Amino acid sequence: MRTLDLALISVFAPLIIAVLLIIVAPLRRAGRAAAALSVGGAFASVFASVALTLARLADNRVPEIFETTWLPEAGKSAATIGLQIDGISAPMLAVVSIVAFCVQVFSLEYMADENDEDYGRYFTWHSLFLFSMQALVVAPNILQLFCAWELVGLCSYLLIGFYYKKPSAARAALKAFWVTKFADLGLLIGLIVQYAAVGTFGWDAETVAKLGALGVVPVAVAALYFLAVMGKSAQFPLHVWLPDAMEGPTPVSALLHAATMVAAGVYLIVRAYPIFQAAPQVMVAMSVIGGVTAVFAAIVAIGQNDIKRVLAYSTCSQLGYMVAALGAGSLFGGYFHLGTHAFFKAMLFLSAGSVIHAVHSNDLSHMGGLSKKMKWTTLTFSVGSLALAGFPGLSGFFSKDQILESLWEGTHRDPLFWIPFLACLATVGITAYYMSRVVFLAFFGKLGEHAHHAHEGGIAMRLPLLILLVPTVIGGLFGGQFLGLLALPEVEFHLTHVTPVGVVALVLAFGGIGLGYVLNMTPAGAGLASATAPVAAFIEYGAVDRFWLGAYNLLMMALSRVFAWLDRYVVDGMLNGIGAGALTAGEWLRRFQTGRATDYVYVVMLGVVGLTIWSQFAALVGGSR
Amino acid sequence: MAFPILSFIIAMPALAALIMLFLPDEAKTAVRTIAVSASIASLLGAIWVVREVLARGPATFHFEERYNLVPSLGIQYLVAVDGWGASLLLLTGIITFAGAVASTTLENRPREFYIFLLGLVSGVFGVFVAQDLFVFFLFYEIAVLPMYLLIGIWGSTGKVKSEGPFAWAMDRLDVGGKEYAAMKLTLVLLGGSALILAAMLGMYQAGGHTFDMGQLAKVSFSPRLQWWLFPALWVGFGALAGLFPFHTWSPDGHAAAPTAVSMLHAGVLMKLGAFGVLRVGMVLLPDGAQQWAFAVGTIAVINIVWGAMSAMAQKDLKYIIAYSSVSHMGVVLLGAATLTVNGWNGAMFQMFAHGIMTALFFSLVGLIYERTHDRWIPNMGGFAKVMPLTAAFFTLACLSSLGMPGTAGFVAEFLVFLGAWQSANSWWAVPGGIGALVTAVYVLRGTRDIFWGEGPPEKFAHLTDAGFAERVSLWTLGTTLVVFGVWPRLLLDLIDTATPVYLAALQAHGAGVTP
Amino acid sequence: MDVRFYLSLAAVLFVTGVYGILTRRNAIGIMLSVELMANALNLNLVAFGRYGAGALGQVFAMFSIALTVTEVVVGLGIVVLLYRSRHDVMVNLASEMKR
Amino acid sequence: MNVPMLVDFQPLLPDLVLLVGALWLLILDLLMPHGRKRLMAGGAIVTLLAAAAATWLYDPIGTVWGGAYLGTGLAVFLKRLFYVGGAVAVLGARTHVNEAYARRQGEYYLTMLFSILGMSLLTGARDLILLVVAFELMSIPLYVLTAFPRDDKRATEGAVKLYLVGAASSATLLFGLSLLFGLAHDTSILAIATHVQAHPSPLALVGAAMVIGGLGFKIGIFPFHMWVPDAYEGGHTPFIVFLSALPKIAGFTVFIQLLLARNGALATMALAPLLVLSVTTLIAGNFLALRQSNVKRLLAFSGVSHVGFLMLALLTRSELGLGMLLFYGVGYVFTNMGAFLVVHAVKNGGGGDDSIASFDGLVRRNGWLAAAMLAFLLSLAGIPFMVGFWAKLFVFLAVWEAGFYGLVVFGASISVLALFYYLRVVRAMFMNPPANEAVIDVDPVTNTAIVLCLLAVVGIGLYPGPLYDAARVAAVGFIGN
Repeated sequence: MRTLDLALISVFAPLIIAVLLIIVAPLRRAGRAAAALSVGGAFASVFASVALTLARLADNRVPEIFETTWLPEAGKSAATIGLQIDGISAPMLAVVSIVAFCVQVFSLEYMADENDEDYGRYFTWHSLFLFSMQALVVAPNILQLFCAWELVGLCSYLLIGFYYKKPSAARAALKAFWVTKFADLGLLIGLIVQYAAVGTFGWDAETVAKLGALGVVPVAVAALYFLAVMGKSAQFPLHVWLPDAMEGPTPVSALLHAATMVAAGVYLIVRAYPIFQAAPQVMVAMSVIGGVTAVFAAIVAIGQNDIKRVLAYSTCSQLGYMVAALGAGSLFGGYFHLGTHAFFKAMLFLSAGSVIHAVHSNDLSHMGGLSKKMKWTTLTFSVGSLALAGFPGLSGFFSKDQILESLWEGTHRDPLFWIPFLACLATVGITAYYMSRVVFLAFFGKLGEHAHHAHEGGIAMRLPLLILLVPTVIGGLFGGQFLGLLALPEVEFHLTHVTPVGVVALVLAFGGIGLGYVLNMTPAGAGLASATAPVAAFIEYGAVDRFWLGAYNLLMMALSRVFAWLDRYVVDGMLNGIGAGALTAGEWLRRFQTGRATDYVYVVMLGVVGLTIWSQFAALVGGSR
Repeated sequence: MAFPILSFIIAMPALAALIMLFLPDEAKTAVRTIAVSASIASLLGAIWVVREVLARGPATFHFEERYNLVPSLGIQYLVAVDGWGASLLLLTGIITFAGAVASTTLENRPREFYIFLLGLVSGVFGVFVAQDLFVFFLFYEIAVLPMYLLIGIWGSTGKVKSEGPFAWAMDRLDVGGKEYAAMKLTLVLLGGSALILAAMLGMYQAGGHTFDMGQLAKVSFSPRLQWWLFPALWVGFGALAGLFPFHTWSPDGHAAAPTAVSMLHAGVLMKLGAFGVLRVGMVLLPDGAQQWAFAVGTIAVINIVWGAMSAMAQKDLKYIIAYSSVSHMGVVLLGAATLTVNGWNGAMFQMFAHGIMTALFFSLVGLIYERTHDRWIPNMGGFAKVMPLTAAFFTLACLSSLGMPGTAGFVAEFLVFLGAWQSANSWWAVPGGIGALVTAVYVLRGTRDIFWGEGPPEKFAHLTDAGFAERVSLWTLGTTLVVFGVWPRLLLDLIDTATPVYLAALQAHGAGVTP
Repeated sequence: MDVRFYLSLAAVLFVTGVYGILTRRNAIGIMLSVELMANALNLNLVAFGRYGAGALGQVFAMFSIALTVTEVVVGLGIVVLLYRSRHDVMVNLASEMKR
Repeated sequence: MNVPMLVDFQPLLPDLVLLVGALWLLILDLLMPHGRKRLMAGGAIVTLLAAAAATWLYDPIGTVWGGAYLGTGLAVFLKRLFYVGGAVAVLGARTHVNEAYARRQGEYYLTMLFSILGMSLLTGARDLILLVVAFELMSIPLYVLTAFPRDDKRATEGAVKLYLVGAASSATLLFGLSLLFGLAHDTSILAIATHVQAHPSPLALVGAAMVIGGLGFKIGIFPFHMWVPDAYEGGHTPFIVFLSALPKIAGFTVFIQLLLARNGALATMALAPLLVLSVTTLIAGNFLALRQSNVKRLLAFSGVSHVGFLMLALLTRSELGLGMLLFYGVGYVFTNMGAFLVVHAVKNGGGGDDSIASFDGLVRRNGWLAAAMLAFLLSLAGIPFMVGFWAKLFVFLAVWEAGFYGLVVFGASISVLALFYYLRVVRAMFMNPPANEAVIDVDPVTNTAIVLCLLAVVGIGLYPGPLYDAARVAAVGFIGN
């Protein structure tokens, strides 16, 4: 099959399903049938995108771009839409579709309790999301990427708000939408600035060369783009929406808020990397913000008792890694971590979903000792945690190593890179700690109160976990091939390459795991752990969240009331004043219509006298002229 | 002679109204059938025109019809259509159809309602194809006036608290009542037309005693004259487009108006104003447009932010939508002020997009109001459970409103902001974008408050979802919104045939425009 | 004698007539005042005829007198009606319609 | 000495037809039994139409009486307007007159015919004496007609006010004219204008001021308008149909003759006060109308404001302006007559007291009347496809061309204010619930008159070209002479 056909299938198969389900209401309401269609669409997408990736692996010389005019400008083309298949988009297509497929299959059982209508709706949005994400990945220019970017945001809104009857879910959906929408303004204005400066929305060498020659413009553009990245990829201080987004169904969290959608920000950086490279100042800032996010989110994750929120903060933290790496100039490190993280974090979330499905609670304190009841899940969650912590041999180990290495190299160029470097290094230990905490609290120790009736899910829930387990374990081994796709000749990747930084990280990781055991599985440590909880809680719902809430209340709510009051009582008031004034004047004038004939004659005579006097006066003035 | 398709489109609604004039009051079914048929006929005509204009290619006017009305004054009935006009014909056709269908549920004096409504529609069609300033003005007035009766008779009354420095005036005028709203709307809009008239006469006199817009476009009016005439047209037409600070008729008027009237008024009539600013003001007075561009754009930006912020504080459903119209019409005016191809394309596209979107909004609001007899959002909640289709379309309208890609609203706003940045005053794009953000906040909050949450309150538990006629209307508008958002070239190719021509003329006349 | 003398007299007469209209409440009195005004202008006409305009002034005056008479006749008729409806000829009593 | 032949009177042929017809009717009225007097209306209409026909049969152009009467295109145009308008007024009044004054109805039409004869003579009066005589010939019957309902207190009150103000005003007018005459030593208007132009003097200004004041009464400009609402409210509506329309135009005819002669010499002299008067008239008329609750008073004040527009057209002192004044006059006459006829029909058929409230729910009591009234009100307001729209537009056009840009903006804005009170009536008719559901019947004759007015209003509104051209042609060459 030709590349175009495959790309079309990979992007449009989910769309066709989504449109079908949206328009044909009975089909959607049938529930099971809708789900089957959706999973089928996802599978088609998996098939096509894997085929594309394999084709790329075989031959990665020229990017293939198919595009057509979308917006005309004076007869010419101002913007195109299309498909760009190259070494960057193809593997991402595969990652997205595989994770999405797994999540959808998992959902078949996880969401089975919903009524048919909601079930159908759920899968409709999933199909729409998959399309949007694929369209984002294959975007040949930043405008299409932006469109798809907004669409995935929309799907996120719809899926977080899936339980729309729950006020907290409704609030979370809005918060997620608003925060990301705010950040997206950066992307929107950035791409407008770019277009106004160079006349295209592309990221090709020619465009970047033109842009680079414009002094401060590339810095502005890159900074604006990065603002959007901060929103979408939940970078500090715009991360506030991500933990709340856990109000959505757990598979949604796995797909959107862990593996794919939040990674779109990172993908944007990867995609538009030449533009960022033209703005070195932004790169440094990016790295610093990424590092700060990584360590901040990790610290907050320590104190969480909701298993999903731990994972959410962990996602935040890991995205910080990626951003920090990209800022340090390591395209490979950041992007590679995106891929590995997508698999193991999706697996972690689905495992968590499996646990939640079993114990009907998110709270870690309700769990405990689940390893006795749920062996498969224990395995996948533990392996995922180890991968996250950077256990040697697992996928996370390799990608994280790349990141730390690149940051270390960064410190040689610019001392500012010490901040992300040290932050990320510390995060390795903290990550190992909080993940081991979760594993110990949930799966080991004594049986939790809700855990007695827990049991493993059916095949639909287990199969996706197992599928995802494979890349989690062996994904790192394919770093070389991945590097080949990116066509970065100057970067090297070795499976057995020991560096001082790597050793330090390894020590920290093991230290973290050990600490996790001591603090959570021994009585002595428990007290210490609970002492840190308030600190973490303070940081979580502390200054940052209050800042945004305050901004919302003050800038939006309070100010809007001022505007509305002014509009009603001053702007409109003046109009009313004129109207009522005219009426009053009319009323007042009427008093002179006394109804007495002699008064009328009086006025007539006054008029004549007035006229006479005026005409004499006018003649006088006119005569003297 | 070719078939006078434009006159056909204009005449169909008027003809239907004329027929209804002679029907008895009781013939409700016949009245509805005639009204919907006429709207379909006009819509089909409009679609055919759009197709033909696309096929016949750019630059010139098509389907010209010319008859003398007052030959010695050079007043003639002259209609013709270009890309701009055709796109707005299509808009009017769609909304008229949707409005006529949605109004079939009206039980109170439907015959008179349709007579006024269709009379108004004829006027609107006329404005969009008029190539003679005079005919333009004529149709413009016709389109404005029936609104008074439509709102006054079939409207709904709200209550507004009197306070602030003008409380005395508000008490006096019964602010919030439907008669008040109808009167304010009529007076402000016709007040605007007084200015238009003056400017028109100025052009007539200085332009060699002709009202022919094609002729006037060739005339080089002195910059000083243009400096005077342009603001008259801008404010005059702008009043109808919701130009700040003359926009306050819009929230009250739209809140008071019945469903189909709000649909048509916010959907089409406000575009008449913006179209006037663009087609008459800017195209015929290029110097004036350039001299005043800064003011036009800056006020438009104020419009965007002011409208959005005011909408945010509203608790009355109709007021939210009405203020959002004020905000979105600011986008149109901003696009016009940019004097760039993208800006003008965007302005025209926004007219279409906002027209469809706001018509959808108002049909939904009307649908809700018809069932609840309540517009107060805090009384609502959880409606999605009982009226899922309504909820879905409401969300769709919200998305277009906040500029979600994939809906027509995005394309329009994007082009306008792009044009704004390319214009001499790049900063316009920033408050424009902020307006879009604020829109996202208030529309989605509204959606949540109305549709989300645990089930509807007790008294609204019996609500039913959209009926057949309403569904036809919703699907028509909703589909249009998405189709044109996904593939904007359906319309943009059309608009883009006219824009560069006008803009080139403007720049040829003008002194210093941004390249 | 100068024409200005006649003109001044006419002006005085005219103003007297106006004053009469404004101060009289009785319809007959008002009619008399109107007559005074009419005579003032007739005086004007005749004076102008004498000083320059010739016979034309007299002719004009004749017409004017005739017209005034007709007017007064009609006016008296109206006064009669007023009396019939209100049993009085005080004009300002008839001020039912106003504002 | 030449013996005047009939052919010398050719420009006055229509007037002669009218005079002969009126005299013939006078005799007929004496002979006719009471039971058949309703035929008098037909006779009056035939007379008027015959006179109108005469304007078409012969070209009544030329001078009579040594230049005292000058038949011009303008005169012909106005004559036709007066005759046709008069015929419609007679038609509209017929039923009512037949019912209310069965025995005296002959007098009614006769008086009206003589008043029209006065107007008709005014159209060509170029000599002060003829002007004055014609003016009084028009005015005096109006006093009579106002007081025609003998037993109606309000009508009498209206007549008293009209008469008193009228008598004082005509004395003022004559006084002013006498001064002008004395200055020019000539009764020829042309001579006076020429003289005043050549030798401006304070006395001439006094004379002009008094003339304007005296005539201002007739056309009802501010502040000489105060009798207007009372007379309208008191008088019987079928007569107000006539009074509100034709005499005003006739008053303007005098204005035109006096002020526009010799390129508007007198008007130019007093331009500033006149402009101020027009503007204040527009303001006062509109503002006073805002809060009226009686439709007739409302229409009276609206009429005052329309006079303001006519004044603006006059003050352009251009041929275009004069032509547009004529067009406006035609529109005003038929619109106003139509509106008052509807008011009459509503009161007659539905009881009520002419208040706006008596129009409540008219659309459900008689849809046709409501629709007609809507058309008339919209025409008064100047809304397209009604004659009033073109009238306003053309006047604005002329005013703009004359360079009074600010006045155009002002006039257009104030006409928006006018919409407020017109819409109050519309609101009552269409939005308010009716006081009772009884259908309002209109007799066919009155209905015919309404239809005729409506045809004029809508017909000219749809196709104004011919009337515009006629008005332009009529105005050609007038100003310079």
